[in-house]
Amino acid sequence: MKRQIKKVLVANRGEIAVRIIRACHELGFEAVAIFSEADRRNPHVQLADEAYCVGRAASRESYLAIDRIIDVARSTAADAIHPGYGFLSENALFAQKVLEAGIIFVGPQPASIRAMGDKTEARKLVSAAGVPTVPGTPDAVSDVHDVQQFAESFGYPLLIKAAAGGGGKGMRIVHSAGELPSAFDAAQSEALSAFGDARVYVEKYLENPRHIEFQILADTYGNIVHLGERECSIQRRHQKVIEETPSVILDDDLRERMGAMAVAAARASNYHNAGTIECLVDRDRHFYFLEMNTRLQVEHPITELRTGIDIVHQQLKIAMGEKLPFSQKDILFRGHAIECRIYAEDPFNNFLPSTGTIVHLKPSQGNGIREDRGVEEGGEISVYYDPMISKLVAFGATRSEAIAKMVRALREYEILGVRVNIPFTLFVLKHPKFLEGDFDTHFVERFFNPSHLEVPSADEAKAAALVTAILESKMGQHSMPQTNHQSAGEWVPSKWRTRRSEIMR
Amino acid sequence: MKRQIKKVLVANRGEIAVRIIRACHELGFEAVAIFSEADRRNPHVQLADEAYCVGRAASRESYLAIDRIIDVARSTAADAIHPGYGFLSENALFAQKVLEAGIIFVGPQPASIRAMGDKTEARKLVSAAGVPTVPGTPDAVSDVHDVQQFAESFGYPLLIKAAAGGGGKGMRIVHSAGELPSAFDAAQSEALSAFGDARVYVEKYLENPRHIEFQILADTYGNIVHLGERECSIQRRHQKVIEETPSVILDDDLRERMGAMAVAAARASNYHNAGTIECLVDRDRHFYFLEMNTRLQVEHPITELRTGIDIVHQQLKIAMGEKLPFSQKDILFRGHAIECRIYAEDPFNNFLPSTGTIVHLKPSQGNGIREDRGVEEGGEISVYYDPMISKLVAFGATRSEAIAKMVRALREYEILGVRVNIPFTLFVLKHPKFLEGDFDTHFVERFFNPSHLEVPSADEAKAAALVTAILESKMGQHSMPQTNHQSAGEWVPSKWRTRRSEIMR
Amino acid sequence: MASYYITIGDKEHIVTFQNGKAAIDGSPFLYQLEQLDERSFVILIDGRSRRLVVARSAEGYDVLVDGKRVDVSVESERARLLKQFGGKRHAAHTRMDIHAPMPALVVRVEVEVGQDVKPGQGLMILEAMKMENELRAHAEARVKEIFVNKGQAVEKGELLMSLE
Amino acid sequence: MASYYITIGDKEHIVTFQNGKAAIDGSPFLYQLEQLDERSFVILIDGRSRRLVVARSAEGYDVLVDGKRVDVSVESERARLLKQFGGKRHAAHTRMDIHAPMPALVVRVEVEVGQDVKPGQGLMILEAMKMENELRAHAEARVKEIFVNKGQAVEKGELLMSLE
Repeated sequence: MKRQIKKVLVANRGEIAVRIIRACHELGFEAVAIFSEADRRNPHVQLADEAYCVGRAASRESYLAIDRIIDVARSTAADAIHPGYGFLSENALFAQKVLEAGIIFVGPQPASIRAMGDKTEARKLVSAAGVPTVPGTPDAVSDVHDVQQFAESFGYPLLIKAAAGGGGKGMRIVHSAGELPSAFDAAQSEALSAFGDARVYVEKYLENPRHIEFQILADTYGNIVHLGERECSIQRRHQKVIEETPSVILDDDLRERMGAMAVAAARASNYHNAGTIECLVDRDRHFYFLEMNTRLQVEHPITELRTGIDIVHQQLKIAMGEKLPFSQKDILFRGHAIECRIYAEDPFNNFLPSTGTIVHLKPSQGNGIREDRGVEEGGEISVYYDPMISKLVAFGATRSEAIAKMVRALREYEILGVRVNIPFTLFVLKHPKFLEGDFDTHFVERFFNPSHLEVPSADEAKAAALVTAILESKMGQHSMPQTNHQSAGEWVPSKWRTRRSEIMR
Repeated sequence: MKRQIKKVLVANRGEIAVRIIRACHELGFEAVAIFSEADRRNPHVQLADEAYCVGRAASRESYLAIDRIIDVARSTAADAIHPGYGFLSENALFAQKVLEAGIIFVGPQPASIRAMGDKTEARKLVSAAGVPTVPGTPDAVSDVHDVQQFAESFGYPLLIKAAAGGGGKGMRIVHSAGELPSAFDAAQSEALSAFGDARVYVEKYLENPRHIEFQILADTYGNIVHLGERECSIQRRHQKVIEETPSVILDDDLRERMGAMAVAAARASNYHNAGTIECLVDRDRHFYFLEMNTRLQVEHPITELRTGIDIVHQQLKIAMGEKLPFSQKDILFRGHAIECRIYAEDPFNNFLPSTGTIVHLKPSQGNGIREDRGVEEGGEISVYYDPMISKLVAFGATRSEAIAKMVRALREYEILGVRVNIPFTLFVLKHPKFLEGDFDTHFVERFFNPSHLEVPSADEAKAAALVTAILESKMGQHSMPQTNHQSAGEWVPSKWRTRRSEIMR
Repeated sequence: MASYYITIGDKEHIVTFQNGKAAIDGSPFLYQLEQLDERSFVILIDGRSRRLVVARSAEGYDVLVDGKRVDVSVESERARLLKQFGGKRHAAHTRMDIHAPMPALVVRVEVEVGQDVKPGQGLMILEAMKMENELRAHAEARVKEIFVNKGQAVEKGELLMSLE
Repeated sequence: MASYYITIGDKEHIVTFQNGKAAIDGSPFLYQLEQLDERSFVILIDGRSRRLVVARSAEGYDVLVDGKRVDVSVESERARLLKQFGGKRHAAHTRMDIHAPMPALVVRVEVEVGQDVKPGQGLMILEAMKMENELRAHAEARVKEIFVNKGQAVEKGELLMSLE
């Protein structure tokens, strides 16, 4: 059934809200932004046609306030809601209420969200469709004895995961029977506090796996295509930092088999719209379904650059009841794309989160460089939301060209006011193992040490010394903008660089 | 013969110098900038590894100072010089002197530049290779009687063009015998003052032609490929404003024939490196070779987006003696790309050139948008150089998607301090004839009228009124940055908007 | 109550502030205004969001509203009253000075001192940014004095010619 | 002659200005400096071009040199002399206050008042930006006072605990 969209409420903030608002404008739709009291100056508010405050800074009082958001959609006569990622994007109740309000939900049906939202149920569902999964408990477990029993069959190491959540919360790796009881308790309590649901499940832990996911698009007529894989193994504390496509370990045959698996998994849940099937791939290139993310993914831009397909445009068109304008064989994969997530955290200092005002921001440009960003110079990185400042994406005809462009763009990127992880991403991009493509999800813990981070050369330091001395001597200090980045110098009076790393982990 | 480059002197300024410096960094080369006294604060100076002043603001004392530039290359041990476009890029003497200094010239051999630089000789050369040309005088003419003789054979209208130059200088269209003598004199004197060479040639003037050009790449082993066409018919006063690829009037057959023609033209001049074959295509889709630009072209980015090939990387690799890494059949054309050149000129006011300080510049970002720019907020648009501020480029899976992205990006683009032609580009991109693809090089003169330009709505005007009233009432006026855009208010005391257009054409 | 007369294009708006409330052309107006930096603002009026960038110009303000540029001139009520009483003074000007609109090269002077010119008649050709531009008279006048010669480089604002 | 002691990382540089000439660590230095805006500069030293962005920080300056960030602290000669005479005063501090490094939620307090702590021992866990971070002691000390409780939201800079 076709239904024209004229106005879209974007139930999100930051870069993804900006991304979606732009797509709306390109398709001729008006865009309605919502914002919390902390975000009234933010780019997504500036860019939208209409903008409404939905509550206080804390997410649950604003970006998670289902009824208030639907009220705004109703009162502005928005005919669709795009949830972005995070927040309410995988909340089946929200999707349900949106539909009940007579509004298009730009995403899958509530039943599909529900089916994939429970990790245990999802595994059962796709297993039945012939998709390989990691050996694990078929149901959520609440008794540590069930876990011990599982371990007797499949051995250690094991992974305990929250049934409800994602992002590393409630996740524990258990290497031996002795560690199990405390790890099980900890995982349960973390799951409870993070998701309000203490259930966990247990699975065989694959050592040295690669995290590889497939993007799919499904229209409402049963047409499903995949847009190839994304290699997401470069993670820190289960948080993706660098993603690329294609993966160096996939050949055409494996890509075709995994693509077919991804399409089968989507079909099993009667899936509509954009979704991502996350897999682990072991050293022998066996792959296992991990979970399906029933929403737009943070790292979708690399797929857009490699396929030339605008995924958000397609999401909105699918939501209007349009058929996919291409079949699998029409999709031309070309070149290589990489994304670096620029986070407000200090790689010299144990990745200490960094908050404050961005007093200076000069992004990179140039051939092959795309940036998705939802904050600008003068903006705040606050404690309330995700500390991601920017997604920098590079395209090249080859992997080495894409890496070279990314390195160049990262070196040009300038931010002052908060510390950022750019030196860390440069460390990864220049590491021989990364350049060879020989890495897995343990890359960071195995190879990273702050002493490997690049620091200014002696000549660069001298230039800094000269300019600051000139400033002191000539200009006075009054006209300089001041950073309010919190440094440990405020806690202990001296030698702060050393002490900060001791005090804060 | 292979020869590794380690350091490249970029003999240019502005966006193209920035573009080339970035490519050098991506390939691991150091980049040396040159600058005039007017440009010491410019981005290309900031971005380069080394930078040297080569003279005063006027181009002939700096960016055209051949010996000074070669001296800088020698003293910095640069092993290559990239000339960009304009300035010395098509100066065979410069290329010759660079080679004589033992330095690689990133471009064709001096003989190829010379062969294509003389338009008359170039036509003879490619004609002999079977490339169709517009009927014209075989040699440069200096006597008006020769022109009259030509007109007797081929009829009016005629086009008189400078033998040495480009860019509309020394160019006259003659519609009847009566106009001929004065037009001939004017073309000669303009050619003399612009190029130091009064010679002109005459050709049949095609009415309603489209300007379509082909990008080629040729290595030093005789391998030549074309990267498809660029449609450049949207021009104002012979200056390209909007370019796109592919052209709506080319089908695969015509593209293949024109591509073969472009390769043949390049081969006829024993061409190396990147070059562009400019053609006219008439209503019956007959095509005629116009000229070959023996350098990187302003509008090369649209080809890069459609092919995924970085042309400047390839230029540098060809210059090092590498073979092309692809053959014609490896080139995957995909999607549609458009470029808008943002000029400092006022479309509301007869495109009056606008100089001054850019007090505010906020570029567009987002999926499919690329920007090549060589000036930043706080920078000057001066009278000395080209008034192009930026090249905004949009990619989409289809022509309409590319146009939609471009319109969105243009609407987001903010510049204050100088007037820019953004409203004009929006006029073109929304014109039904443009959207239908039904246009030729006369589009602007035929359809443009300043009254078609979009102006703020009543509500937008009210928002502006409110904010300025608040500023007047609350803030005082001292903290506001002031534009120094030259308005006619300084010439005549009142009614300046009307009068300006009367006074200045 | 404070009133401001705001001219945008050929429209004049009256903005009044009274007891912390704003009205435009008599209609009250609710808004939320956030200043983003020294020149950028986001304003919400009835939920409509607009970005504004404001710089001072010779005539008032150079404003971008959602990317569209407008010239805005502002007069306070007081300034307007002063002008109404004293405004006639300016009307007596008969001499008109022609200044260079930008740094340029004088390509040709098309008139001579003492020559009568008609509206639209070319006075001088300047070359700037690779383009030739003709200065034309906008009213009947006589050339009183010419201050520059062919081939001369002139700075922005430099006096070129006076008419009377 | 004016001298400035500039500390970058673990290196100290002395920059001196005399008769309009600069020297670093005794070696004279020729440079061309252009200020681009209130915080950005381009400097040419022996032809090498570098972009610098400078902001004031609590300790001195936060500087980007060609995109690489460094903390720079600057002391004038006069300030250094004053400090040499009076510097001992600060060394007598025995009490140490622990402040919140950012707005956060107190997840757990791991010590009690009166407890002796060793270097590296965890004192308190804060959650900020979806991540838990442990504050640890950096020296032997005794917990003197604890000002916050589990579950409490704290503002940046808020006093959490004092050690002695």
